[in-house]
Amino acid sequence: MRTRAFKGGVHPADRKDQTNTRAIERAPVPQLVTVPLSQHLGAPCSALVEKGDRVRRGQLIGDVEAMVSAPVHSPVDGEVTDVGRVVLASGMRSVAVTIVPDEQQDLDSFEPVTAGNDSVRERVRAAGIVGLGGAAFPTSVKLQPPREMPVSTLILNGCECEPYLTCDHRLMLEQPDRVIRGAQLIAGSVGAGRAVIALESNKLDAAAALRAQAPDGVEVMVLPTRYPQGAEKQLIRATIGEEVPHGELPAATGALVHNVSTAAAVADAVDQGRPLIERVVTVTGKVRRPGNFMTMIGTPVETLIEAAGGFDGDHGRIVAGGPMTGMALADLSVPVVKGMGGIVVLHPAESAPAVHGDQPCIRCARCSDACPMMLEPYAIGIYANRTDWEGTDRYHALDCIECGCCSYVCPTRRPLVQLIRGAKQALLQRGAQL
Amino acid sequence: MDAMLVIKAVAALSVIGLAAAAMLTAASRKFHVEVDPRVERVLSVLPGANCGACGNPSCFGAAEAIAQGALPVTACTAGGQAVADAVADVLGVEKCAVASIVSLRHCGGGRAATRSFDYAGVMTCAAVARLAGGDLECPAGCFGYGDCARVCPFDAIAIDTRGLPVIDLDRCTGCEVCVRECPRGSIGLLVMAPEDGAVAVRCNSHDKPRARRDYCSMCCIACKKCEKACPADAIHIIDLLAVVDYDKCTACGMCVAVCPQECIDLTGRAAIAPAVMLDGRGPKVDGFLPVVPDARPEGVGK
Amino acid sequence: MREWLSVFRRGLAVDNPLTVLMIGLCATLAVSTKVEGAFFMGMAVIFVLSMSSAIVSTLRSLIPEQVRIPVFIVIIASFVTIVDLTMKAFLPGVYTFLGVWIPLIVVNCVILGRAEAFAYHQPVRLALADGLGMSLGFSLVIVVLAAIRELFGSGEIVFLGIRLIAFPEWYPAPGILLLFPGAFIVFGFIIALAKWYNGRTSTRLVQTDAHCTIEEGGR
Amino acid sequence: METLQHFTLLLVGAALVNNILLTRFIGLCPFFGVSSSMDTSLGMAGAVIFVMTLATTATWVFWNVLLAPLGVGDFLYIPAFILVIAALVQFVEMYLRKASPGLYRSLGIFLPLITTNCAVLATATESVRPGFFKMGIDYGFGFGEALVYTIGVAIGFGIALLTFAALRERLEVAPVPEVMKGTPMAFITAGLLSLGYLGLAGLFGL
Amino acid sequence: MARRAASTPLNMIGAVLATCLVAATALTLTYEVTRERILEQERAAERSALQAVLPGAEQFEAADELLEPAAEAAGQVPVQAVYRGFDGSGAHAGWGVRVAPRGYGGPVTLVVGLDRDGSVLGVSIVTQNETPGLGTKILTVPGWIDQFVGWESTDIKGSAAGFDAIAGATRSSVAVRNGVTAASQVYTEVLAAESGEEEDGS
Amino acid sequence: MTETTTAARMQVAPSPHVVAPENVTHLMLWVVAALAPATVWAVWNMGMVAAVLLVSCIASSLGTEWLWTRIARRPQTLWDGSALVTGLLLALAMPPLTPWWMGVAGGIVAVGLAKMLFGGLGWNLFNPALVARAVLAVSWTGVLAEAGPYPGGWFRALDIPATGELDAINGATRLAIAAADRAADGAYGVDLTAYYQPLLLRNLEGCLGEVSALLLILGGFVLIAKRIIDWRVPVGYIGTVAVLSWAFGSDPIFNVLAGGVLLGAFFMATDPVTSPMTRSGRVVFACGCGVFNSVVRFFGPMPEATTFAILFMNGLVPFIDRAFAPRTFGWVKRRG
Ligand SMILES: Cc1cc2nc3c(=O)[nH]c(=O)nc-3n(C[C@H](O)[C@H](O)[C@H](O)COP(=O)(O)O)c2cc1C
Ligand SMILES: Cc1cc2nc3c(=O)[nH]c(=O)nc-3n(C[C@H](O)[C@H](O)[C@H](O)COP(=O)(O)O)c2cc1C
Ligand SMILES: Cc1cc2nc3c(=O)[nH]c(=O)nc-3n(C[C@H](O)[C@H](O)[C@H](O)COP(=O)(O)O)c2cc1C
Ligand SMILES: Cc1cc2nc3c(=O)[nH]c(=O)nc-3n(C[C@H](O)[C@H](O)[C@H](O)CO)c2cc1C
Ligand code: SF4
Ligand code: SF4
Ligand code: SF4
Ligand code: SF4
Ligand code: FES
Repeated sequence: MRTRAFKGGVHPADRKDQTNTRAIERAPVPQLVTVPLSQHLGAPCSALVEKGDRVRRGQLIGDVEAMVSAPVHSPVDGEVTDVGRVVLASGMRSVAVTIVPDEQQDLDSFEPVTAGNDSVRERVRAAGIVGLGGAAFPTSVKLQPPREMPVSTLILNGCECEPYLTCDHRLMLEQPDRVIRGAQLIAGSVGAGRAVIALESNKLDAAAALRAQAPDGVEVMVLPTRYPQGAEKQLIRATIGEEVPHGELPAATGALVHNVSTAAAVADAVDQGRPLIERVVTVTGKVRRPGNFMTMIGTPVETLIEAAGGFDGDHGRIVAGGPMTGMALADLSVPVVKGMGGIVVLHPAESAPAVHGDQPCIRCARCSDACPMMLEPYAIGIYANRTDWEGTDRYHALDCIECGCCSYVCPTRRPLVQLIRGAKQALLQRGAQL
Repeated sequence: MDAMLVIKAVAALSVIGLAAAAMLTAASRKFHVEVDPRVERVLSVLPGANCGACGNPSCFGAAEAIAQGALPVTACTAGGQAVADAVADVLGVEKCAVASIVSLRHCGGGRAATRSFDYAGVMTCAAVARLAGGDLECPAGCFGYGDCARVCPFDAIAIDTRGLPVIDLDRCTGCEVCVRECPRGSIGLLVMAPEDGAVAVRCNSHDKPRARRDYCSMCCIACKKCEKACPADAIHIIDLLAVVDYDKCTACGMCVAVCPQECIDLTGRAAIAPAVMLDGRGPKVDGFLPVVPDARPEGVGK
Repeated sequence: MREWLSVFRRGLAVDNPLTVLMIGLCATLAVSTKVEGAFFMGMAVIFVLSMSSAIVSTLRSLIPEQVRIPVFIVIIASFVTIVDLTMKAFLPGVYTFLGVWIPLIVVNCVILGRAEAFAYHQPVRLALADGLGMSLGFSLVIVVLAAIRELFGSGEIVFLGIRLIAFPEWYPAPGILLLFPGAFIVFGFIIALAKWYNGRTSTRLVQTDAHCTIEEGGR
Repeated sequence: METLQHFTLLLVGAALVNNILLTRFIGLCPFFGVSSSMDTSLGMAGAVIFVMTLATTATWVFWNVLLAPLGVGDFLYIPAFILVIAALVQFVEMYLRKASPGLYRSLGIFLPLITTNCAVLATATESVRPGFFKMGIDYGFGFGEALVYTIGVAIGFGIALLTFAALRERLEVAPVPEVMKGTPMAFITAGLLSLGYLGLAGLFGL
Repeated sequence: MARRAASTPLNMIGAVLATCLVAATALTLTYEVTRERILEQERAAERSALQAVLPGAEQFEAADELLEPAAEAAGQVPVQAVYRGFDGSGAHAGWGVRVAPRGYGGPVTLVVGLDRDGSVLGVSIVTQNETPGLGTKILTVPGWIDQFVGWESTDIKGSAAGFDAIAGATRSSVAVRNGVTAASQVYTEVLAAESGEEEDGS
Repeated sequence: MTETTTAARMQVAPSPHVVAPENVTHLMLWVVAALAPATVWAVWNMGMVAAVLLVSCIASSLGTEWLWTRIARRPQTLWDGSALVTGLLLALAMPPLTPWWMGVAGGIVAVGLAKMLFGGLGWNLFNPALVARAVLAVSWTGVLAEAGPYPGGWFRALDIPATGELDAINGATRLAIAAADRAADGAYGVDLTAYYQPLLLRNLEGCLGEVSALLLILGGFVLIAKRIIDWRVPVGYIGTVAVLSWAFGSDPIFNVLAGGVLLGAFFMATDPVTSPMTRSGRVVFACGCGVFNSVVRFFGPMPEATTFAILFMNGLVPFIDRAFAPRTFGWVKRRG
């Protein structure tokens, strides 16, 4: 197994003990939910409701015809008070439907979704399921692999390699049946003969829980704890020993990767017709009562922090997602979206130091040693800094998965990921122009 | 003197000389390759900045296209009339006039605009624009991190002490490189007569005037005073924002005088304010613009 | 006269063969350990360049296009040989020092004479101005370089046996300046100086130029 | 074995110990002129190896057939050699341009530069006129030795040019002071590079 | 632009031939004129070097017949010439030996003057290619070269042991020392016998 | 949405939001710490002269860095500690009787010419301390030689040419003596194993940094254990020197212990800025240093070539980086 592991990676302090023993609890119903119409990669939805409309929990409120997209549903019974632009945690501007929830909410019921037919894929699409592992890519698209690349192995990604986050861990531990059911449904849908649930060695209890219920054909694989074990390409390398070729989809190796929470959501969508209106969010760090909260999509981050007891003294950056790849929030009123697995309130001393501008590279090679894509981040950074995009392309900037290992290890704190991201954007734009 | 030695020397040198001459002559006849000499000639009068404004990747590409007639002799935006004339000259065709365009900044906020968060990271406009939509409350304002200044192939832009790019119209050639680079569209490209100058509205926010006022003291408040003052009917409030019609504008400066927000400027050769440049060694300004010099390793993108 | 001067001056600064065109580096770096050697190297180049510019220009209408290169080369190389032999005969000490670098200047003189680019198309007067300007520009830089290297590298400047200037006895002359690395490094700083100087003057030129032409361009 | 050792030492001596660019100050114009990128310097290095070999052959023939027997070499060698080299290079350039445009694009464009380069003239002269340079050994060259020596020099030229180009590519992106950008820094780098070569001086008694 | 001669074959051959004619003639002339002087200069240089190392002598005569045995005697160090020196009265005043030991940057050519008993009268460096500033100190350090004066061929090992090298120019110093030692060697093995003969002969 | 309710603005920065604990200053201070025992031992044994040299080198390195950043109006980089390391290594590479003004000149050359001029920390192409040492060595060979033997030891420490005869020089390092002996009789006249112990523990005949090979090795091990340097470099360098010494018929252990090989291999060839980025590249680099060092030591005019070996290989680093670029994940072929 060891020989298959990916090269590079880092071992940040994982600090998962704050929340990995806290059972999932329900977050309070907020006073206002703001459901963005673009929570996924792909075409944004158009609003199907107007200001003043009444909506029911589970009701479809936004949809679009495009193939790469996912509809959105109302998480509450309530009244639409606005349909307008808001800023999301990612800094993107999106149209959002703002709903004031009714006093009385029946949280156990919802309007089941209606799908065009009974196929798993259609139901998943109708339920608005997107990848809950972070990228928020519409799951239904991934359930339709290109014909020339049949999927032979389904990998369920339970690595949760980011420090602090435990939402997937708790889900696997508390509801292994949902995860396994999802695995079976997805594997059946894409015709994969083998399903592997992969998790890191710091979640042995969850592995045991899964193993206890895993039927034949569903394998539980424990991988070494190393960031970014959960990144798709690295995970495929670690589980089936193959490298996704440059520029190809993972399906080229015969693998399909889904997050465990995604699988659980698929199980609910198929079995109960349940739309994706809630997800588990880990709220942790410098808060008084860290924990995992079943949270309605659209809940303001402030509400969640209050639910976790509020700030515990001074704090540093507040991050949506994990501290390695998540986004620092400028504003706590932004809503929770489908792809947001955690709110991490960092300790002031722990937040990366604020770097203004360029830092020198001392060529220590730590970044290239840590890069799981075997890139040379220092070089990409240097060329990106000069806006020499050809130079960044020579060093394969586009292969970067933005895992953050390079910035993490850099002793001079060069903002490598940001530089590389800029290069990627520029290269993609130029590619689009050509 | 040794006559024999002279003869020997003459003979030796002549043999070598004739051999060399013969070889070269033969070669130049036998291996003659036709290269379009016009391309070379056009290339020799182009500025050689390879700025790409003409839509060609390099001046050489432009020269080829011009020589082949695929592009007009005025194709080099950067070179202006002088180059156009020179190109016409070397090609032996009629000269034609080019319109002179320069770029103009559409934001006057700078330090007067509110920042929404403390930013740390790469000090470029493009980078900050990708993080939470940028550190300005104003959705359209200039960040002031100077991407435009970095890319201008003619070194026409510098960030001044207000944290705003100032465009040196003497140097700007209207190549549009900065316009393409700016993540905000804070710079607009327009046609103007440099001798006369022109007016520029320094606000680009499409928020409601009330919201604008909250985050910027220099914004256009859509009071319509300029519209009323303009004798040439060249400035109008459109979508709650003053917009100049440069075909009509005579650069009389009436609107500049009446604007209560000092949001309109007269620009042009005669009117460039002597701004204090921050090109790496000017005074350090507190607030949001601490590191532009550091963020810009010297000569980046030049 | 103004034209003559402007052609002449070009070689001194904006088109200086050493600091701008970067031609003739070998001899420059090699013989600049001594002002004496540098001086005579400069003289040699001045002689060869001005003589050949003048002659090539005089003969320009007699030389057919296709054989001009061999003809020019012979002319220039002959002058170099003359310098070579003469120096050997009359300045043996200097010759031993300059040694192989005299024959090698033929290469640079061929370029610098720029027989083709300049003398061939110009009247003798201007060709001479160009040749003189270029070679003086060359000599100026090489002598300055040699002065710095000799003075700081050995603590004194000795010219034809006469000690022109000397640092006090305790001055610890860094020998590195007389070696290859010293040559490169000092020359690097000289180029920077020249660049700075040219930059100062020529930016201004560019600016006014642009302004004028746009205005004269008549819109 | 003797000869092998002799030729090896000749090669190493010419290429590294007495590196033409960094320890002898010959051929510096192209060293600074075409070293701004690895790709161009690769082309230049190839062209130099090619031309130097050709030039040595040609001058060797002219010297031994014409100049030396007539006793006019001492004062005619400068015009004779530069003429031969210039004509040769020009000829090869034209030939390549016609016969092999691909090769012309990768090597040919550097050919005119080579004529204007001391290294070729110096090496060709040196190979036929032993003692032209006061180097460590008095090279009394036969044709084979002349060729090996020339190739050694050319290889040394290529090595120095390529390493220098790689250094300059890194230098290019460095935040050096504005006035020092470009050629001034190139010279300083060359100075420090030659500092390392200083350590080779006198190796094997070469 | 001036009118230019057309590129007809005749013109071209004519132009090349004419240039070559003029150039070759001019060069031959220069060569002829300078040759004498160059030879004279070389002779003068050699003479003054010899004179410097053999103060008593006025006339010098190359003893080419001794070159071969001398070279053998000197071992590693090449011997380039051996001279007999005669004083004003034509009497044999001593020997001059030109040797070329290897220094740092190549051979260092020096002339060593020996009296008839083989003790060193003077050493003069003719050509060298040592590193400027370092090796060239053998030329520039005042009085350094004089330490060799008085070395006796009979005790050359002893003298060599007490020799004082210039700091930083050790290899060049040693080269000079080796040259002097070689010259002494030549004296011991070849010239001593010759000196004796001459004495007998005179 | 754009209204900020919190009084203080929040900090927004790109991911990642946590970083590894070690920063540049830590790295540099670790190097200083690893060198500290050897330095203290040197001062203990050599006394005031060594202290004066240390102070002059370090003060002038730091001073040059400070002045440069002030004059060029760059951010102050004095506190990253790299100038301290440079000054310290420069001092350790010089003989103790080096006059103080040479230490000052060395610091200026190292930091001013070799580092700041190239753009400051991280941009220099050649090892600053070694550039300075080489410049001093060729500039003032005479001065260094005349500094004479250290009181109580008979030594001459710089790269003086071995001449074939012992008596030609005023004094010599053991290395020079050994080389001279070999040249003279074709074999060592002395038993080199007898030198092991003094070289390891207390040797006053070399540079400051050569007083105890043992302490240098210990320091090097600390850096390797802390993963501040890559073990491949010292192992490749020292291994090559040992193997080649053996192949050339000499004592490998003596050749490793004597002279600057250890200081160079552990602390100078490992300078991250001037060594290659990839592991395979570093192996090539280290072996190149070793080959150069040994070949020059045995066939060249100087007994000590560490400085020039590393400088020479520094020049090849960008080339090596190009040639040994890693294979990007998912790319089958090396990039062209
Ligand atoms: C433009 C685009 C198209 C994609 N098309 C497919 C697809 O056709 N089939 C599929 O299985 N996955 C597809 N993917 C999904 C990706 O391969 C990947 O699984 C997804 O982006 C999750 O990435 P993550 O590792 O960053 O979370 C696509 C992704 C993108 C960005
Ligand atoms: C650096 C990095 C780390 C990741 N870590 C995880 C992880 O720990 N768990 C996870 O489920 N997905 C992780 N992902 C996302 C996966 O690559 C992949 O997109 C996801 O597992 C696909 O499942 P989904 O489409 O159901 O989200 C990571 C992605 C990146 C780029
Ligand atoms: C010795 C020598 C020096 C040259 N110097 C120059 C020069 O200074 N500038 C230049 O543009 N070309 C120079 N060239 C290149 C030739 O002039 C050019 O390639 C050739 O004349 C082209 O022939 P054409 O007139 O038929 O186009 C030189 C060539 C030689 C042989
Ligand atoms: C392991 C290590 C070794 C170093 N070695 C040197 C050295 O040999 N010489 C030097 O000047 N600086 C050295 N430094 C300091 C620093 O990297 C050096 O000053 C940079 O070259 C300056 O850009 C070293 C630093 C580290 C971390
Ligand atoms: S962010 Fe990109 S470059 Fe950096 S370590 Fe991750 S994959 Fe490599
Ligand atoms: S980790 Fe940082 S300092 Fe080290 S090589 Fe990478 S960018 Fe440079
Ligand atoms: S200011 Fe803008 S339009 Fe004007 S020259 Fe510069 S980049 Fe081009
Ligand atoms: S105009 Fe645009 S590019 Fe220029 S500083 Fe402002 S935001 Fe940046
Ligand atoms: S190559 Fe230009 S002078 Fe030698």
